[in-house]
Amino acid sequence: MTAASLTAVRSFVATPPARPVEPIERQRAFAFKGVGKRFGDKTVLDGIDLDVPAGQFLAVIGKSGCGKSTLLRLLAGLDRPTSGSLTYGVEEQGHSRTRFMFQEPRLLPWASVVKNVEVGLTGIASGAEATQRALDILGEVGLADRADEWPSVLSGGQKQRVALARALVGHPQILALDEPLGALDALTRIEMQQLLERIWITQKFTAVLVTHDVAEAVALADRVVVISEGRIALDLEVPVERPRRRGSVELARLEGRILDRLFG
Amino acid sequence: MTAASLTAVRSFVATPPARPVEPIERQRAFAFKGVGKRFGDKTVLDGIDLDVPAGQFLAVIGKSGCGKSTLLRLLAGLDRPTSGSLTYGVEEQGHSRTRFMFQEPRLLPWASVVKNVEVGLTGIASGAEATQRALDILGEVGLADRADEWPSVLSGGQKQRVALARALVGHPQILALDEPLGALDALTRIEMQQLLERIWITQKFTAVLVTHDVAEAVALADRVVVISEGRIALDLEVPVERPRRRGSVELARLEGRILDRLFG
Amino acid sequence: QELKQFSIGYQKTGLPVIARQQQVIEKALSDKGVTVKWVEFTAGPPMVEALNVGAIDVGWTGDAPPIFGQSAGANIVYAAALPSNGEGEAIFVKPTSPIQSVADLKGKRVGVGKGTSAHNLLVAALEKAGIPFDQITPVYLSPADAAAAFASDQIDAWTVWDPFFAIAETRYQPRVLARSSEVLKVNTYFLANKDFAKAHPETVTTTISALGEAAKWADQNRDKVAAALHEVTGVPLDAQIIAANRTKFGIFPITDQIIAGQQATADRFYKLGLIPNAVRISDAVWTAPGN
Amino acid sequence: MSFGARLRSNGIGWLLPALVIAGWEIASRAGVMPANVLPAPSAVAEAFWRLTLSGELIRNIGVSTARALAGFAVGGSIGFALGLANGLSTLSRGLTDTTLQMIRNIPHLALIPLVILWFGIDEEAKLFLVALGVFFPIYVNTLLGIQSVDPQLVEMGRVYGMDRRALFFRVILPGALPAIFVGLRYALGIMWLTLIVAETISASSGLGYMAMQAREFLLIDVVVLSILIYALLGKLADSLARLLERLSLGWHPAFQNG
Amino acid sequence: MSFGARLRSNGIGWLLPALVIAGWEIASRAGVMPANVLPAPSAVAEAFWRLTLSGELIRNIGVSTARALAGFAVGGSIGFALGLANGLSTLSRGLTDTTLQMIRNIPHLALIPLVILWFGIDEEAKLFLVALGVFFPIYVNTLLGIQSVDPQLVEMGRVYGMDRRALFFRVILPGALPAIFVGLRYALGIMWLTLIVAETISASSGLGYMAMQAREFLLIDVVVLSILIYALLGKLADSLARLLERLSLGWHPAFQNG
Ligand SMILES: Nc1ncnc2c1ncn2[C@@H]1O[C@H](COP(=O)(O)OP(=O)(O)OP(=O)(O)O)[C@@H](O)[C@H]1O
Ligand SMILES: Nc1ncnc2c1ncn2[C@@H]1O[C@H](COP(=O)(O)OP(=O)(O)OP(=O)(O)O)[C@@H](O)[C@H]1O
Ligand SMILES: [Mg+2]
Ligand SMILES: [Mg+2]
Repeated sequence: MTAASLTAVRSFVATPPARPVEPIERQRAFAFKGVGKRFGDKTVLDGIDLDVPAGQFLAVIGKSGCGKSTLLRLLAGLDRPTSGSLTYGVEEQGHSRTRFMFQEPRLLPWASVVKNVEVGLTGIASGAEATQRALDILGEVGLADRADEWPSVLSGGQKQRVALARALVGHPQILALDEPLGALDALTRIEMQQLLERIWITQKFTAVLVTHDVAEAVALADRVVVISEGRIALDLEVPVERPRRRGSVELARLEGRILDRLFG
Repeated sequence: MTAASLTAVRSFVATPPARPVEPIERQRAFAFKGVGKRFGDKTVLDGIDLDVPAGQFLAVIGKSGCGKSTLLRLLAGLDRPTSGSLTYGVEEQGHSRTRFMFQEPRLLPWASVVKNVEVGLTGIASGAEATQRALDILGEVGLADRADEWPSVLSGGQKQRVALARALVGHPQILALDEPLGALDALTRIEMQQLLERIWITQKFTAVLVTHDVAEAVALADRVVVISEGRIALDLEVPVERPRRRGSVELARLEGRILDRLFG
Repeated sequence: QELKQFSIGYQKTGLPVIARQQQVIEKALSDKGVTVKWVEFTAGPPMVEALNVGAIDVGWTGDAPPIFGQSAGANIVYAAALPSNGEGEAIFVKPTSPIQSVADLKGKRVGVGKGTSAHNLLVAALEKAGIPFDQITPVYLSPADAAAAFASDQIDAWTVWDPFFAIAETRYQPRVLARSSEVLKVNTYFLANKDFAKAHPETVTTTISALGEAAKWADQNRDKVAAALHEVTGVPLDAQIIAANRTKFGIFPITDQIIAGQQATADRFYKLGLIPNAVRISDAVWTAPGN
Repeated sequence: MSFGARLRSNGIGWLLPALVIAGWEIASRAGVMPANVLPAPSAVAEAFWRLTLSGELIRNIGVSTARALAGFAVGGSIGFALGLANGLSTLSRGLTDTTLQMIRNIPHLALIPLVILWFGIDEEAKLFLVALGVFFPIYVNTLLGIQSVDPQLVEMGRVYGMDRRALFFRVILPGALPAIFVGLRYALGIMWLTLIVAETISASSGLGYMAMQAREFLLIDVVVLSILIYALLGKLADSLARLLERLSLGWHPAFQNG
Repeated sequence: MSFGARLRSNGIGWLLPALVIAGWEIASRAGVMPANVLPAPSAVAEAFWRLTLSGELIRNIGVSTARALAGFAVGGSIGFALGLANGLSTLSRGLTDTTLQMIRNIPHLALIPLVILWFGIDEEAKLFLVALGVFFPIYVNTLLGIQSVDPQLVEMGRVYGMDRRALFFRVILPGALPAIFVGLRYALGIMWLTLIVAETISASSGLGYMAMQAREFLLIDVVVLSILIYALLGKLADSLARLLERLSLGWHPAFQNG
């Protein structure tokens, strides 16, 4: 079965199906080679090596201020590394389809909620089709009834969900998410995790998720990277089949290993 | 032993000591009576009754957009209820010592990090003493070396910690915290929880903590309130002695009850 | 080159206003397909400024403005002379003022337009009364500013021409200290841009003869003159009646005697340091070709 | 705010002007304030009526408004275009901004003698002065507005693949709009100010001419009337700009809840 | 930006003015541009030298600057005080803002005839005109600045028990400062503009008088010189304001990284 036909099949499956975890021969999405980043004389990242195959779901974990957001900004081309180099996979030359969900919502204050989501469809769809797709995904993040309001009247978590909807509505090749679910309660959080996983499985993009929730990382990612003191302190595959069961012994064991590394 | 001498003793204890959980006869900190709040024709809160004794640690939980921030704003007098009434304990007449940590950091962009923390000492200390106390608490949130920078160069979690330091540095009578640890990684989060608990035990203020982390709520609070559809859906004492052990069966059982209620 | 539009500068009084109302110049030039544009000025100096750059082709001012202009090297020529302002220009004070004569002006503030014919009147009147010019305080004001300053007693005396003098007369019944006719033997002048006069001499002569016709009509129809002036300028009728009744109408070629008079004025200005360099009037006199 | 309260709070604002006008009229009638220093309000009203009946007022207002709008259209559109160009292109800014900032420091009314030399004394001169006066507030504020658009939002737009056009219309222009409106309102003020001075250069119609003539003839009631008319026209232009502002900045917190 | 690149990018900005001046001089020498339309740059430089040697230029600049500063001090401080009062107190705003907004729409140069009636033709009149011209930009922008301070921060300050004084100095004033600086820079422009017109009312010294006199004697080189001096003084005032701005707005993203 080719990757393409797999996608076609998957998109007709309602619940997330199993996905092979063996590293099949895949194209590279992007690679960091000895990447360092300094602000003034403060070294934030220092020799990061990271090779990510296309379609992988990578989670990045680290303590507050360790440089996670900086790493994503480098990946999205929003900042230049002070040393080292970044390379992208063939399709990703201009990395035009890298979508970035920032740590802050960054909603356009002068556009209604649905128009803000339509921003995610720039160059993909427009007019009535864009509106329809934006409304659909707003329904999925539970905000269908707020479509026509200004962002300023939304609660913190609602704003974050609008930003998530905007990131997911397009068909990105690489999707970078900077703590996308930080402001959400447990239930909404799990719903959003499921939404994210479902869309990732359907669209097969490369996902890079920064999170501070280790359970979330092991539940969603194929691979977890821990950053500490500017370097990659741990690079761990998560060889657990999907759909994964939250609280399973396997996941708990991995979570433990990561927590040990983080706190040790 | 009077409450005052108890405090005096406590402040010399390095680790959080045990605290009696029996409801001793205490003064009221504040009470909501049938409080409702509407925005336009959208009812957010609808008949909230809540009587909180002085010195209690109350946690408020609820789904995104359920009205948690709105509740805190009413408590701090930043909004007026559309129906019902609020009363405060005697000391709290002008509720001058209500401190509020907002869901956004709300740091003054034109003041350095340490000056921002000193804002929390307004009317309490000034000059060199204020600076010293601000530097001390900055050390406790792990940002002593960033004291002289502008807030704009901090990471998301660092900003949140500065806001936390500002809220904790004074001696509030009521401290309202709106998702104070939402942007923090697990380790920093636990450190901050311990800091918060330690200061609460030393200073004996009334704490109202909005959080979306149920484990955090049962680990820290004397009492957990769940808001759902504008009403209090669950009002639960947490009769567990301090210091509490994370992951204990008792706490896990309470967490389960709350999650049931939230997701049920 | 072909002349399309002919621009004439005028002030709110005198012969050109009548000519405009009678349309004599338009009629005289109509067979050449030239249109006439009338441009209003409040005083002579800005008109000389406009003449210099060719913004207007011809214009009518008092005696002083062309002297200032010539001293500055302005590109203007004297094309014809008109009678002086005579009765219609004076130094005057409010009736309540303690100032009784020109001699009393010593040490006082006198409002006057710099480089205007009234400026010349003030200089000459003081000279006649034996008071050096530097013993008064001249306050150089445009007619509009001077009117306000006179009304609020910011200046002790005002020197100005018609219709502003006539308006002040109707409003304040002022005490007149000196009139041009008593002090000076001067003219007013019809000026032209030098290049224009060289390129279109026939237009200048046609205009002068048309003005001559208008002058004849005006002299015989004084009753209608005031109404005409009022209609064109918007100046209150009672003031224009006063002004019209004391205006001498006429236009004539520049004679050596006129040149000598004007030269005397120029020399006086130079002596007083009002102009930076001496000028020779005869250098700037235009003579119609064939004369 | 209840309707009553709003009425009261507006009422208090009109209290002072009403008192001033009443006091003024009384002082004039009692002879405390001589008519040649400040005519009574009723005298000004009379002058208004007189000039309206004769049609003079309407004609002069028409002429001045036409001049103002023509100058505004020219200067405003050039200023807007250059502001956009220099806000969006570093090359264009590098080439022209230094020059423009140098010219900006020349008070445009100081140019009157040169303007007469270059443009003569006709409509062009007035148009040029108004256009020049209007140009800079529009240019500076358009540039400032574009430069102060939240860079986080621009970054977002780029990451979401907006092309230059989309970025401009969906992020930059809406973000710059508040500043552009500030510039617009300043420009409208400068427009009338310039016209007053420009219409004293040998005009034979227009409000400035009417005011100048009234000054010369000591018709203080007409002088005061023309000042009031200027104020009224200024107010009208400003209100129009505010209306536009309110319509296009509905999302802005400052324009919510009335 | 490297030093070289900065030099180059600044260099490009000076290219256009340099070309214009060179072209102007050549055109003048070649006689294409007659001296009575626009004198050559060298002629202007000569006039500068002549007037500097005679001391006339320095004296006139001194007089004008003194006038400008006096008017600015009076109008600016009243505008600032009223802007603060009306930004902070609803009562004060209710009482005076409507009146001030009405007066704001009167172009202050239209008041010249009345100003002469009230203040005469001496220094007071010029001072009043400059003060009035300066008043409104400062007032409007101070008010605007205070009203546009992030309400979230003000709320924070209140909750943290700041009294009015502390709230003002630590939250409101720093937040309003960028707008106040915009007002300051506008006011400086208006200051020179007003002075030019005001100094034509019967002055006997000052730059405006010098320009007026040169105009009467058709000394176009001096006219151009006085325009350039005005531009220079305007530039100087503007640069001072910018320096102050840079010093006090160090935290602002627009003023970081030069
Ligand atoms: N000013 C306002 N105007 C209109 N609606 C508002 C306003 N403020 C809040 N709301 C609405 O009230 C509801 C409750 O908001 P609130 O901020 O209290 O939620 P919350 O419980 O804090 O949510 P979160 O966990 O996402 O921060 C939301 O639906 C929000 O959109
Ligand atoms: N523009 C900047 N100038 C100076 N220092 C910066 C700048 N941007 C980020 N930093 C610093 O770099 C470090 C890493 O920041 P970054 O935002 O990547 O952290 P993070 O891992 O995302 O943290 P968090 O989880 O708190 O968001 C922080 O110490 C931050 O203060
Ligand atoms: Mg971050
Ligand atoms: Mg909230």
